[in-house]
Amino acid sequence: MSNLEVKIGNLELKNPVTVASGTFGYAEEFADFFDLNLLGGIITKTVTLEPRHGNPPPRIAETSGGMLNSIGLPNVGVQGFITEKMPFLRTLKTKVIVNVAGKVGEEFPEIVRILDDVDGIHAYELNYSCPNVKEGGLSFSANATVAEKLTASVRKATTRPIIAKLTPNVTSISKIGLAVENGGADAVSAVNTFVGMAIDLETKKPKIATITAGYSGPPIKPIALAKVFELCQKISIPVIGIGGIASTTDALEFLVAGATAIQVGTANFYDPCASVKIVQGITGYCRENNIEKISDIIGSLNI
Amino acid sequence: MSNLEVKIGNLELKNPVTVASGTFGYAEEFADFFDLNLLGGIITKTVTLEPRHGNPPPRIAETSGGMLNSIGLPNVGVQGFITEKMPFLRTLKTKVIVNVAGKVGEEFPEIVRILDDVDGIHAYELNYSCPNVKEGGLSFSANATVAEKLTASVRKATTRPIIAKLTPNVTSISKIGLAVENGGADAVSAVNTFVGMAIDLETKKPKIATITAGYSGPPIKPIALAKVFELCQKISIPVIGIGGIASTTDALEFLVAGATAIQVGTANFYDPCASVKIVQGITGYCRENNIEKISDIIGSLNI
Amino acid sequence: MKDKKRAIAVPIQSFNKITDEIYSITLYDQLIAGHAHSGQFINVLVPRANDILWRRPFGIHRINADTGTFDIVFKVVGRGTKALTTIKTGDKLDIIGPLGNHFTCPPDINEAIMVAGGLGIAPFPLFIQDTGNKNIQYTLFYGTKSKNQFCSLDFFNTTVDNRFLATEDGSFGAKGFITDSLERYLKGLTAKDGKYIYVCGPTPLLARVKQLAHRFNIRAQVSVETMMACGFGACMGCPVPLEKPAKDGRKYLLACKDGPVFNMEDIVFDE
Amino acid sequence: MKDKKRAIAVPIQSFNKITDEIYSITLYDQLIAGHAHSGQFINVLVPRANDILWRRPFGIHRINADTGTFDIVFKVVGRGTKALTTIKTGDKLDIIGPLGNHFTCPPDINEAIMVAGGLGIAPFPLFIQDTGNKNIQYTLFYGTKSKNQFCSLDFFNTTVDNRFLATEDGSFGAKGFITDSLERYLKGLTAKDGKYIYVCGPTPLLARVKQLAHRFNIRAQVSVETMMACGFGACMGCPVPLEKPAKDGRKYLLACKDGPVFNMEDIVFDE
Ligand SMILES: Cc1cc2nc3c(=O)[nH]c(=O)nc-3n(C[C@H](O)[C@H](O)[C@H](O)COP(=O)(O)OP(=O)(O)OC[C@H]3O[C@@H](n4cnc5c(N)ncnc54)[C@H](O)[C@@H]3O)c2cc1C
Ligand SMILES: Cc1cc2nc3c(=O)[nH]c(=O)nc-3n(C[C@H](O)[C@H](O)[C@H](O)COP(=O)(O)OP(=O)(O)OC[C@H]3O[C@@H](n4cnc5c(N)ncnc54)[C@H](O)[C@@H]3O)c2cc1C
Ligand SMILES: Cc1cc2nc3c(=O)[nH]c(=O)nc-3n(C[C@H](O)[C@H](O)[C@H](O)COP(=O)(O)O)c2cc1C
Ligand SMILES: Cc1cc2nc3c(=O)[nH]c(=O)nc-3n(C[C@H](O)[C@H](O)[C@H](O)COP(=O)(O)O)c2cc1C
Ligand code: FES
Ligand code: FES
Repeated sequence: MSNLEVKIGNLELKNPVTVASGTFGYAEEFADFFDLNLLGGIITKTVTLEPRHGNPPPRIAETSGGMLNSIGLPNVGVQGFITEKMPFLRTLKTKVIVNVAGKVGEEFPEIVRILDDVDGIHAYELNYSCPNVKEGGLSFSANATVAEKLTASVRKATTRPIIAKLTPNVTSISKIGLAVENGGADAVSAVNTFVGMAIDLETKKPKIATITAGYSGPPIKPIALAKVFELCQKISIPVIGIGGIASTTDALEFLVAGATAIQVGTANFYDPCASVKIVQGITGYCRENNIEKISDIIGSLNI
Repeated sequence: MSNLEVKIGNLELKNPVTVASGTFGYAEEFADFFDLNLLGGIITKTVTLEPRHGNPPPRIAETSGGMLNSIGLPNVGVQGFITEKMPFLRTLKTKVIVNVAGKVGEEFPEIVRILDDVDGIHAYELNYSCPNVKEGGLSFSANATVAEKLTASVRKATTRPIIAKLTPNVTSISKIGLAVENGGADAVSAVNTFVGMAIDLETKKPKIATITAGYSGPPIKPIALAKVFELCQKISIPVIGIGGIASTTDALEFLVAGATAIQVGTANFYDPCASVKIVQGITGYCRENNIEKISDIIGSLNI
Repeated sequence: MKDKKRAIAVPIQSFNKITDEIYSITLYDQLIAGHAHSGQFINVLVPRANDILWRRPFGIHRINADTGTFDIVFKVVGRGTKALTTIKTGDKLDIIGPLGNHFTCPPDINEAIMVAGGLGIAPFPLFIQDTGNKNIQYTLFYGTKSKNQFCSLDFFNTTVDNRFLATEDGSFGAKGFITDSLERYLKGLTAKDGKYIYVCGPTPLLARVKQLAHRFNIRAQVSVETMMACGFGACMGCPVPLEKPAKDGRKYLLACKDGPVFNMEDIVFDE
Repeated sequence: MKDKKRAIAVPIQSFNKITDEIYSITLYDQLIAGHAHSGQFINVLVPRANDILWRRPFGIHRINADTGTFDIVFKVVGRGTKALTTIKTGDKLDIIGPLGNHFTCPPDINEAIMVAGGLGIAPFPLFIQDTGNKNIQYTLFYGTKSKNQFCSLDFFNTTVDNRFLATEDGSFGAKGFITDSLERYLKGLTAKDGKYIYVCGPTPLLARVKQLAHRFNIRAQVSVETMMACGFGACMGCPVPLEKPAKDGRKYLLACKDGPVFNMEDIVFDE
């Protein structure tokens, strides 16, 4: 058996396959489908300080091969999360990464401080980049100074690893990556969704209530891969690749480009076993190609 | 018959359907397939001051529903263009828009000055945004100040309409749009290709020789539409919509979002008649919906 | 029933065009055939043509516990349902299910007034199968656009007590909306105790039935349709707005998880 | 021949699996059947499954001028060719063609040495049909991975004078690369005047044949394969690097427009 372990800062994952925030609920939604402990890690739906209802419908639309969403981060709030969601998450034998977002910058360290007293959480992913909330959202990771300060403030709030999740909707993602690295992030994850839009010709209305929305799925893969590659070339902390990953080949492409781990997102919706199939696929690939350890693949791009 | 005429500055197009630079050659390549005069306008492959060979192979790769290209602007140079390509273009009874690019900023007005003496050219599209050339390329439209100055310099070189073609690979496309508006552009066209990448797992090599490349086709449509919508909301000059347009519905979505005209790109490759089918489709749509003039559709988004 | 969720490839026992643009599929799955209830649905991975991303949800139409099979019926409305017509008997279909909650009968019910618009007919045969052992009078209101859009009429011939059919173009049954027939019927009702409306169909029909149920003060359950990216509570893409916040404070419930069946009075139709 | 380009839906006269993963399609099109030459190709819009964007190019294999039909042969190698196996006799296939240039015979030719690797066999039946009226001796070198990968052997049985077959696994013909057989043959040749090599196949084979042609000083024409987004000169995505700049200064020619047939000595293989 090849060694599939990877390290994100001092967070050890048994394999590089994790699942993207907002596409895997709080893991319990997938527990019936497969043994969750086979995954490298689980990233929760975004948790905010106060409970949120989310956006009005329609929240989702299917496009050619991909989808738009503007869910608006509905969640039970950090206290509800601790009492309602953590008990199940704590039973898992895989790494639990809690994705958090603040309406304003100060809420990020505040939520992290509250969660820091809770057992069974292995790291935080900071959602700097949701395009679907009026407050803050995108702006946290579209500006390097803001992103750096925010990261530094969270860094002070916890010793657990922090992963800054970056938006792709910027001129230079590596500038933001460098900023959060300077701010003390242990890793970055990239990318969140792209700002996209679709129109229903019959009604002349946008297909999503908030007009623009987040675009995800296989169609974003080539752009996401280029962003991840750019980050891997320019920053020193690990990069977790996200964006349209639906197959073992997709996942391996991100690893070859330099990503230390990956997240499966939209694919979970139509194939709830997509993530575990990729774990199996990577295992098989390593066996067939006599790859002793997955780190031999990471960044092995032949250029 | 509905009136399909649209105006781009003082350039009148008989209908809003044109074809995107680099996807339609110099029109002659498509002359056998249909009557080119049915189109609203034709935009040529980019012309540069000196002839260019273009990039080494592989230059193209197919992705899930889309494609990557790094052609590298091969062309015969502006003098070659005038002698070899213009004679045919001049025979057309549709608007001929010549797409130009400079290696350095000063070349833009220089090429335009040379072309300004040539008959049969109705407007210029300034390719500020090719991601596939080492020199300049992207940088011309990733920075508002540069884009404004460049546009102003071309403005001084010609009285013909100038259309600035913008890259989508920026944090705020409308900032660049405003800049070129201030610089004197008559219109903007958006978007050029997205920076993307694909890897051949067997060889671990990038599928395109230049590593990253330009991503186009149906998968980019939702992002392109959001960018075009953003531009239409923020700038006063007309916007020509580009990105993944392959059907009448696609084209109408861009018009509803506020685009004054559209360009059909990648779709020309697999369906050389895609553009003329869209002209027919829009004609039919207007007839069936009793739309007297196409301007009633433009910007009719119901929000 | 709290089902364990499963993604499973089930054999296609038969696949038939039953009427204009409407098809039925018989699938072999003992669990669903043995346990599913009316209103529950399956989420189908359609053949990966036409750049389709999501599964497509279809209600469980009818079950045959003896053969371990169940039926779905669907209408071709877009690229997913079009792709679904390329399946073949003998192939397997990748489904997730049974999903969602189901219609329920209160103990005091004496008449079930079923209202179906178009493919909204889907849950009602199973509804009758589910509840047929009770002493209930079944009244069916079933409207479609045109004559050749009805399905499972045979089934209802032998199982319902009263049947009202309507077509928008008047080619069969009453001409007009089925809710007009319903309104006349409700007007004529003398006693309302024990009457219960069950409805499934396009949103305008649901909104109209909601008004009628309110006006005539008859309780109603509704099976709603929304876009669904997952069907099992993971994407939160299928919110159904509530008239007033739920006990836990929620302004929206999820169609796939908390529904698709809701008490009519609880939810808002956006029309 | 300078053809007018056309995108046209042509009837599928027959569609057959001819051997392991290899299929042939007979298409009805009088223009191509009447005028096409060996090396020319058609660009096929495959059924729009599996998120395919581009057409797929296939060489014209054989024509039947009497029936107005022509054949292509293809091997399933990826998603496009896989989707192509779902076509049915009687359907129409949307093609662009004939495209590209073709093999040519110099007046002094007395022996055509055809070298094919795998599906590189595609142009050679038509090559013989094209040139059969001349006084040429035909020698065929044809290699594949394995026994069940040959096609059109019947045709060659009656049309070529000399035939050398090889398989990489040795299951049929000589074991090894067909270029080894070619090398032995070229070594044995006494006179080289009037001999001409025509080659089509995977790039490593082409590169090897280029070396041999050079070493034995025999002229060669090659039909190349590149990725093609359009097939008719619009995308500039199919450059073929030249050994030295063309007369007009170009460093690259286009496979679809200037090719797919080139003089072997003019072009560079990147291996
Ligand atoms: C719980 C549930 C049960 C259903 N049961 C049945 C059934 O038994 N029989 C049946 O024929 N249909 C049923 N539907 C509707 C069916 O899912 C849609 O008709 C189908 O998904 C359309 O797919 P498409 O790709 O052909 O359409 P698309 O091309 O995706 O869209 C065509 C039209 O259908 C609408 N649509 C697409 N997806 C959905 C969806 N998930 N829900 C509602 N509308 C949608 C779109 O808004 C659009 O107007 C059900 C829907 C739900 C949510
Ligand atoms: C002028 C020309 C004539 C051809 N004639 C024939 C023929 O007669 N019979 C036949 O079986 N094949 C022929 N080919 C090759 C054929 O076009 C490819 O096998 C086919 O396009 C692969 O499509 P796919 O979607 O199945 O493969 P993909 O899934 O797209 O790719 C699978 C593999 O095929 C390679 N490939 C894909 N497209 C091409 C292409 N356009 N050219 C070369 N390699 C490609 C890819 O690099 C990859 O390794 C020809 C190619 C050209 C350029
Ligand atoms: C329906 C949906 C909900 C999402 N919710 C969140 C979220 O709550 N927090 C977050 O950080 N990202 C969220 N995302 C973004 C994903 O985590 C991921 O970054 C993005 O979808 C790109 O990956 P993919 O193409 O594999 O889906 C959401 C995405 C989707 C499609
Ligand atoms: C093969 C190819 C070549 C292109 N060449 C040029 C070019 O020379 N100049 C230019 O301004 N844009 C060029 N483009 C960009 C297109 O004009 C267009 O902006 C882009 O492809 C997005 O539209 P689409 O999705 O409809 O193709 C090229 C695109 C492709 C696919
Ligand atoms: S469809 Fe995904 S949560 Fe309901
Ligand atoms: S394939 Fe497009 S130019 Fe050759």
